[in-house]
Amino acid sequence: MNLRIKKNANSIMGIVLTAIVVIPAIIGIFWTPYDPETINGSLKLAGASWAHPFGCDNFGRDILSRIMLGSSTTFLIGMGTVIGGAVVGTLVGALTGFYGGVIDEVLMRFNDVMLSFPSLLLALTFVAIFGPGKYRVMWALAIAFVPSFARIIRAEFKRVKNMDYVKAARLSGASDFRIMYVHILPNTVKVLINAVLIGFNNAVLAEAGLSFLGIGVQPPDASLGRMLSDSQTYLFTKPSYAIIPGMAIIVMVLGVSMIGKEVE
Amino acid sequence: MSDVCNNQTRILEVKDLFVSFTEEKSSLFDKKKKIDVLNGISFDMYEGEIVGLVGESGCGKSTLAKSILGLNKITKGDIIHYSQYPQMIFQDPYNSLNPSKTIEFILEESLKNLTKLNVEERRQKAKKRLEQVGLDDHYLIHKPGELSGGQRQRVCIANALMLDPKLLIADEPVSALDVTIQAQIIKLLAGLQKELGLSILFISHDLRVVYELCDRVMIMKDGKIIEDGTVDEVYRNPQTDYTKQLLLSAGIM
Amino acid sequence: MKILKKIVSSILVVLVVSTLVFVAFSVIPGDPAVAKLGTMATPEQLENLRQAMGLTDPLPVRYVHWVLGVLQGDFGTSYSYGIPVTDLIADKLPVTVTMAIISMFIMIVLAVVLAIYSAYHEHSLLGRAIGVINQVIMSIPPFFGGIIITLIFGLTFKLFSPGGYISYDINLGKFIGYMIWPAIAIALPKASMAYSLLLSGLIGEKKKDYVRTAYSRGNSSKAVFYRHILKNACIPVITFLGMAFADMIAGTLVIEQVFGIPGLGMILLTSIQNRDYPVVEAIIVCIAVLVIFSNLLVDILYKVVDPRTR
Amino acid sequence: MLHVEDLNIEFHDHIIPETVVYDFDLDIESGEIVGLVGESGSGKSMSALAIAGLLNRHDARKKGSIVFEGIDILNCPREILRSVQGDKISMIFQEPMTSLNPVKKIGWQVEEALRIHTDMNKEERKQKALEMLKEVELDDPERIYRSYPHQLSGGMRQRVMIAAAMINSPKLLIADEPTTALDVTVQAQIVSLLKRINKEKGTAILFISHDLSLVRQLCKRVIVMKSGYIVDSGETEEIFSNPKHEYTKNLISSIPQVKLD
Repeated sequence: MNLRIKKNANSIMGIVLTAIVVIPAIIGIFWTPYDPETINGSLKLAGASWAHPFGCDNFGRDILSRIMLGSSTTFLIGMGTVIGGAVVGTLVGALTGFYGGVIDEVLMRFNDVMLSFPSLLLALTFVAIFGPGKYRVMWALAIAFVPSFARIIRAEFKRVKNMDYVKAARLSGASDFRIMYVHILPNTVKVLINAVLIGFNNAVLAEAGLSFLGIGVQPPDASLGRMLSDSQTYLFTKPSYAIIPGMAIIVMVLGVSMIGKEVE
Repeated sequence: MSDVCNNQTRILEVKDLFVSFTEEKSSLFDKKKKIDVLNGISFDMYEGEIVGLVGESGCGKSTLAKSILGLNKITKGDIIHYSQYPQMIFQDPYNSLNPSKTIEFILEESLKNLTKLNVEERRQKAKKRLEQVGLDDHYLIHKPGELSGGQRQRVCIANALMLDPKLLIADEPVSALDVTIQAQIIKLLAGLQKELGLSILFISHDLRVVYELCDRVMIMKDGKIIEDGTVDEVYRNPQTDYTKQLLLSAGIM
Repeated sequence: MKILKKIVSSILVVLVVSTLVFVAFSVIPGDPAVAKLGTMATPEQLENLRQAMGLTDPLPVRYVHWVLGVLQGDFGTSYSYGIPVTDLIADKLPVTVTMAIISMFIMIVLAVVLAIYSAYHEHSLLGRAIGVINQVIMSIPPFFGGIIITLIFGLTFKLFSPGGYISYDINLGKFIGYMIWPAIAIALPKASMAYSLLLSGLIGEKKKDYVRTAYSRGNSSKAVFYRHILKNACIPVITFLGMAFADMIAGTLVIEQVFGIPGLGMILLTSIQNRDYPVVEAIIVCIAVLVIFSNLLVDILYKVVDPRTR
Repeated sequence: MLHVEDLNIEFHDHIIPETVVYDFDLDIESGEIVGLVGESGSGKSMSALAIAGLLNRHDARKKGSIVFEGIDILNCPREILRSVQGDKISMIFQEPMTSLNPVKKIGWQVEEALRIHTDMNKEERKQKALEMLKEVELDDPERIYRSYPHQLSGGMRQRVMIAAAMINSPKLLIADEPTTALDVTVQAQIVSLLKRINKEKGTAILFISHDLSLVRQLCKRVIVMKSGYIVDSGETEEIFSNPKHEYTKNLISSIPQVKLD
């Protein structure tokens, strides 16, 4: 009876959770309460206070400011990766799904190989090739994500292509481009949005993983994964140093996946 | 072959048509399997006639329909159209209308692509066609999801008529519908055929419906036409065992 | 017959992967000789080293050498460690595989038990609670899960001592006892995915026509569940198992850092940072083989469970 | 044998409760074939499922009574209901493609009702199943016994469904559009098979269909449903020659007539 209300509650919850991390992240691009780089020996591992609500790290830097900056790096890399991967993947998937043929077959075999590989390892390999750094990680992840987008969109195009309404459109004299763009693409939007949301989450987790390993985002850029790896040494003395960036990742990913469930 | 229509104008000629599909490979090493669907189909259609095409599932009747309209590749043979823009009505009204577009967009699509009519002229024509299939023009703003099966099939018929075709291919247009709706759609098709002088290739598995609507009937089995004649001729005096069996099963003989 | 084909195509895939990896690492900028000797080395020293490392040969020749070597189990010599790559990774591989297998086991047990419970008690409070908790767990990155496990079970409850890794050739029991913790960290998010997949399979199958048929014959709901639904609901999960295993192998590389386990991940990291490509190539090829082998197993399992694919 | 009175079925899974069957009455004597006709959404399948005791969705409310040989199908404990299902009442369905479990062998599925309701041993069950497969005119029962559903055609699967349903010689067979998904020639074969089973075993059949002409071939008595209500019922020929309700008339006139003189 209150199925609809419950469903809405789920998506509102998702939006709220996402906003908790994303809004500070977006603010963090332009402004942070303190300079996230300023080292202050007297505040080393300081506890929470009014001035520093999350305390300070091992160099005495304000954790809140670093979380804001780190979230914004993670968020931007996630967005960049997903946009790059989705645009190229949709293009490849649409063309191969629509036209089929030899190119489709070869590309999809290649795709299968890429996909049978764990995405984190793929990203690691690309980072090994490109080298670390904010933008290189984004590139590496975007390339690593193209195959999964291509596969999803290809399957959708293949499915919709065989619908009778597409045949009817063909009989109405629509060109290939018009069929793809006007008749097929709008009917794949739901799947595409879902793939983008899942892709965003995977990108966030992959970036955090790479930075945690020290081969992702490099200092002076802050990143949630990097903070986690720095915090490990002080796990016993200052567990909140590890928990806060970890929670930021979880809340962001959880929020987006709740929104994604709604789209489904 | 029947010669009842020889004094009329031909609208479609199908000559020795072969179609085979290759099964999609499941792995890189599978050999492509070839499946013959149509094995040498030849027939003519003339202006103003309704031809029934009867056969059981898998006999290739849908493939024949699509091949005639160039919707799949043919292996061998000729298909000659003597009219412009032949159209098709599909079996499942639930997947023959684009769910993300309004009825108006769907109806005007062909006019946008193939004519120079302006916005107002297009809308007028869409309204007129809708009216002809028994729907009033407030349906223009609806999306297919808001319509019933019978209403959708009416929209499909209107859509098929937008370019003023002379030849219509109807692939089991009523088998997904309830009996009473079926009767309405059949009546509608018969009326439109008279009004617009259409030729209709009516594909069906239901010999009774074919009897009611069609002048001529072709019986199809395993990708071949095994019988072709006027409905009365064929029903009264079937030449093949298969046709007899079909008539018996339908409780006609 | 089909299995044989699958094996052949798996071998081809390994070949393609290794070629791509080799070519990629050969064409990227950066000179291993410089990396090894440092920027202070004289041109002659560098030239001699390049010759000694076989870097002056054309790419196809180097590739053929490399493949022939790999086929004999020789991945070349590490630039930075100066010892054969095979020796370097041989005793680390069991660590990775053990961890992945343990976490696979944990994942399957957790997912199956909880999904069956939830499917049975779809509308109960606990069933719903599991659903909510599940969504949260799915969002935990394994390395953070590892940190939390270290904090709670290692530092607070002292169920294990963080960093106290014991190699399998010293004490197998203690080795496995230690490995369970990182395995849990890897298994948790995957288990929650497997759980949702299995649960939606179970709930979806409940509505199928054959279930109605089964009831019409007088089956109890328990019999319908275990004799009819369960096997059908497992089919989509089997595909997931292959992917999950691959991800878990990758997950071990990261989680090693959290638990201080000297495995493949540590070597891979230092090699990436040192541009020690023979080692990176070898590890990637090894993991590719593992992944492809596990996919092959999944395919066989699939054929056993689903007669339609035979 | 079967007495249904005042059956009302409501669903509560939407905000507004939705009634799908109103005041449904039906009597079936043993050995009789009764047709239940209506279009999609008329409530005919819901009524049939209720009679078979298969309407157990927890948001369906049922009122009235369904009494089969003294057993109150609507209100009896589940154990008693189960002892009737597959033994005295059996059911076959519209989609033979999906009504069989795809991962179990045909033999296992045909024998299922024996396993549940009798204490036959493995060998006896197999013999009985093979006998039934032969009975429904399937060639090479041994091979079919070992097959999986996807290896059979639609007509064969429906025969398998009939074999499984008839294995305990039930008193009542409920057939929910059993021929709709099949080709015309196969349809006729299944109808004549049902006729033969009815004659030889004396099994009463409740035949649900949207096809009046098919019902005319098979059933002595027919009930016509529309939007949840029974609008007409009586002897089939009587209904055809003298339909009382407007809807029945409409339905009959919708059947294309073939008049070959």
